[in-house]
Amino acid sequence: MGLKDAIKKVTFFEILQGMTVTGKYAATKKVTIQYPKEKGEPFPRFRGLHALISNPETGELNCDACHLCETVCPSGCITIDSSEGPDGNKQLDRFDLDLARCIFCGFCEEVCPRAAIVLTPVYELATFDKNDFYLTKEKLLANQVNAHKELKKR
Amino acid sequence: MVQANLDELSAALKTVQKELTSKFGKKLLETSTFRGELTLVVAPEDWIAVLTYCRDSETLGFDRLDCLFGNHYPERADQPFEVVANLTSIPNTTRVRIKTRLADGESLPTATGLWPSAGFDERETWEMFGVVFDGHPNLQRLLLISDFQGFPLRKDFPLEGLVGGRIRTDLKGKL
Amino acid sequence: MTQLIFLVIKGCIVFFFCVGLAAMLIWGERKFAGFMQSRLGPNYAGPGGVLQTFGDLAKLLRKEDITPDWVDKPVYKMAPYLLWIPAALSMSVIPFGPLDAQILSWRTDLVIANFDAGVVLFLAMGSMAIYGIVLAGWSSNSRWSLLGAIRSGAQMISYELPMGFAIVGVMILAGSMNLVEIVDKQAGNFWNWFWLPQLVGFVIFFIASIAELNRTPFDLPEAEQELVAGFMTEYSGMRWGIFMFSEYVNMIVMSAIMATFFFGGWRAPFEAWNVVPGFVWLILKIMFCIFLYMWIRWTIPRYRYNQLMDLGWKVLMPLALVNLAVTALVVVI
Amino acid sequence: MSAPSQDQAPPAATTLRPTLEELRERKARSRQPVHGDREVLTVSMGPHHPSMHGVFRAEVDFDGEVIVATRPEIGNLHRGVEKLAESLTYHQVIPLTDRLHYVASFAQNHGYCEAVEKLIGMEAPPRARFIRTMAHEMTRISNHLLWLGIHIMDFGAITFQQICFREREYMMDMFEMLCGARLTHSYCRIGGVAKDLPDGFAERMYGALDFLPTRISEYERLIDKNRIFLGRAKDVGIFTSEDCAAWRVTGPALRAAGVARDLRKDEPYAAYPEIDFESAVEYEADVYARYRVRMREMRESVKIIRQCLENMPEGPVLAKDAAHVIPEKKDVMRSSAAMIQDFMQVFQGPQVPAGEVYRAVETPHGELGFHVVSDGSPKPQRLHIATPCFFHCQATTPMWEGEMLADVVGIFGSVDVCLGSCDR
Repeated sequence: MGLKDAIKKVTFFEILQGMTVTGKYAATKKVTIQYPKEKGEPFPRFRGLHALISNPETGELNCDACHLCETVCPSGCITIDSSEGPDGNKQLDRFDLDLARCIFCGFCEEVCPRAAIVLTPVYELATFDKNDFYLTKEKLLANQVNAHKELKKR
Repeated sequence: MVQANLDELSAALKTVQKELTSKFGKKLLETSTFRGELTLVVAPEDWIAVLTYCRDSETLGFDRLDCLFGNHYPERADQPFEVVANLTSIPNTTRVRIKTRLADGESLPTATGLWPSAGFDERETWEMFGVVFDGHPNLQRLLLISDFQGFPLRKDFPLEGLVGGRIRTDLKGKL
Repeated sequence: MTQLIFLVIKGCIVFFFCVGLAAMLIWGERKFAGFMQSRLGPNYAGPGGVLQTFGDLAKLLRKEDITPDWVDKPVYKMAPYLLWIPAALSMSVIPFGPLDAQILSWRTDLVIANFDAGVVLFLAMGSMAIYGIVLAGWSSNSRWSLLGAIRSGAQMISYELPMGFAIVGVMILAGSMNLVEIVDKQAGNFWNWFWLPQLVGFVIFFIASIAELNRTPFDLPEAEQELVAGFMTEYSGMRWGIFMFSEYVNMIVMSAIMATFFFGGWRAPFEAWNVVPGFVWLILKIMFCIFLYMWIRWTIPRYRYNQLMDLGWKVLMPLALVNLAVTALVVVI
Repeated sequence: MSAPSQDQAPPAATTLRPTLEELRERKARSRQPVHGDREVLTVSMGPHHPSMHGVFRAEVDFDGEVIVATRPEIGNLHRGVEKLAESLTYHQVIPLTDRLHYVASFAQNHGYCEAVEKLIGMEAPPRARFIRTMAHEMTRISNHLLWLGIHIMDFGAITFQQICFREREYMMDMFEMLCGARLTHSYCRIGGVAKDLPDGFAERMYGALDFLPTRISEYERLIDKNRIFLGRAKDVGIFTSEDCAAWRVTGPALRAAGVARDLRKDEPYAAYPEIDFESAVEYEADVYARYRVRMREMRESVKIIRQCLENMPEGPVLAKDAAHVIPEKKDVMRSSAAMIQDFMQVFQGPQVPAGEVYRAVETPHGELGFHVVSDGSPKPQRLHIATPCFFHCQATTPMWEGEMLADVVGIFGSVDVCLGSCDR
């Protein structure tokens, strides 16, 4: 051990060095987001609460009831019932999504050929009532106001 | 089963194949290759001998057991269970797969003497498939609760439903 | 009679000062830790979160005080108080102003107890605090608590000795065991204080005091990475709160002692600044020491048990003895 | 004093490399003697122990403060992933692999997709391979940052954890930008990755690459030379290369024992063959060496990400393979062929050949192997996941014996264990 090392040892050099680092952090700007008061802005691709998209002009649902999302869902949280509509096309009777089962993998959005189901950047999903996790077609349709503006880009 | 096509093996694996064939010959029941991987099937009684040779041979040098696990083929009536060991050689960067097929209720000698890391693997294989490893120091349930009923990774074990386990009330006050 | 009334008043002031400062320190430490970790710390209760401690207090009082079945109940319940009352008692010998000071039309000594064995009282009371920890750990009948108590016992004994020897150096320089006289001997500017002639002693005292306070890097009795919460594993509710609280009271006492021994007590750093009342300087010095404790706590890791013992017996103890011998020689010559 | 960086790989240290015999002897010396005949104190470390990693439980016998014996117990987080995978198509298993190791979930996605691609015999397009490499290294950085913070906290320095989380948060933001999720990415796909890089990703990433090395130097200033940390970490938990082979301890713990085993080099995958990097190897085999390996790996990862971004080829991110790949959404919306492919993949699943493959990748915590057995159906006949953490948990027994109570969590943390990955 050289003299330099000995001096460093006696003067607690490396401990003081570490203390300067923490001391510096104490004086610098903080990085916290004060969550309920200010909210982080998710990126456009964020996979949050689901929404069903309808045509803005006609109000008609984009969904064709093709059951792709129901089939691809790894956790089986989507339930779709369909029947033949008056015009001979398939019509969507029921579109239920159990948010408590959903794992937010985004597969439903990815396989949908009509861009009917999307994941919005809404991330505040906590609720006091478990029934709120059961999203019916109406609730999902109402969620489309949250859908990101640049939906097409995704 | 895919037939052995030794051409797709790398040079190092060809040496491995040659060496093991010359050493064990007829004891290797089946040799197959797939995507450049060598798979050898041995009888349960040769299991330890082959693994020991793989580990101790200078040229092979399979010094690590990458994983050991079971598989269940209900369609094979006589030998439905399979135990697979993936061996790795760190210096040679080669891999080989040794398999053995077992009848229901047949047991296999433990490999914990060769690689202690087989301990957890064999416990898992036992609890998931019911394959008993003779001489294992601590053959108990590993991932499931200790009084779980049934062997969940067998194909006849249902995916859903309340089978196998139950909430433990018997241990109240003992833990 | 007036002196008796004054004694009561002084005692109350010092006691409530300790309690109040400890409450603020709990908030302060959390805030300071938050700052060092690039976050804000508690900031909801009151401006900047200053009322956080009182919120915590309300929560702790409302919580159920769980007493496990298997504990030794009387000892278990008594232990938290044993930890901090003796320590708080040693505040009585700390002078916070000159003797025979004039306050309005009365004259009084600005120290609660002015007697010759002040140092001995401090050492004795410091040793008493160990009983709180050991009894808490022992009576909990839990394995973690027991390990914490054992560690604590060994640690306190090992560090009491270098600490005592470090103080003896100061006593030789001052020629007295009376804290009032020790402060008087440090009259003058800050280079006249004892930290300069007793630099080694001061470092030993500082390290040993961290160990006595059970703070990082010597917080082995309650090391949560090893012993869950050490001696207070089984405690909950307000009894646990008292343990937490007593840590800060002990810290204030230890800082006050350190200020008295090495930083001139209530004296200003420069002779001319003595127009500011003594207790202000004392509080500033206490806060400075506490600040150091906090900074160290939130920066460095913890010693292992055997390393702690090695440090105490093989490094600090011989160093303290050498320091004592050198001091004695210099004083005699 | 500047921190020793990767570039100055100390030549002096190479001459001081301890041999295996020296390490064995050092190991024997560093451990306390274990007396079998004494009365022991048995405690339950975990799962409710505040600083035990995850829900690991070990019954530990102490003689005083020295560990006499340990009996590790796992399974508190068992979710039956292997059983579940047998009921899902190859595509649907990808989100399950996320949840194996939720700190480095992209590495799990990647390993699984590499295994299935090997089974199919396909290869991802070049751009996808570069994105995978980059995302894998991002995972490595974020995992090591979390590890570092927690590991130093295991030794009692609490501030460190918060500081490391700050940088990790940045990497998680990058992942959120890239794939939409912060923890469970589900980003890799069979035949490529889910989405191309978003606009402005490269600029943000370069920003991170610029400040990360300085931050790493800062961590080193804080802890690297600290006498208490050195005392706690040096010659503690020595686990030699032969122990590592016997107990299948892999990853940084193996490289810290002087074995230059790195699957990124030994069995190259993704874009690693085209990238210039070196794997960090240390020779002391103790907790401190593992710490050094990870610090160096973080710097290497920064270099790899930079190379990936600079050399990123243009092109599709998903292979044009109608039999195995779910097409990209924008194609599905435009062409009917892609739409049919979409329907076929979802309703029928990929057309994989019968056979079995084993593919291992170098995840941040060790070698993660996927053994996929296929009987020709779109669902795996058997998926065995050989996770490093499973074996690391098992290796606690030989690692802890003779060490002291204070180092239990520290040694356990030094091999980097995630119980989600262990219990599967």
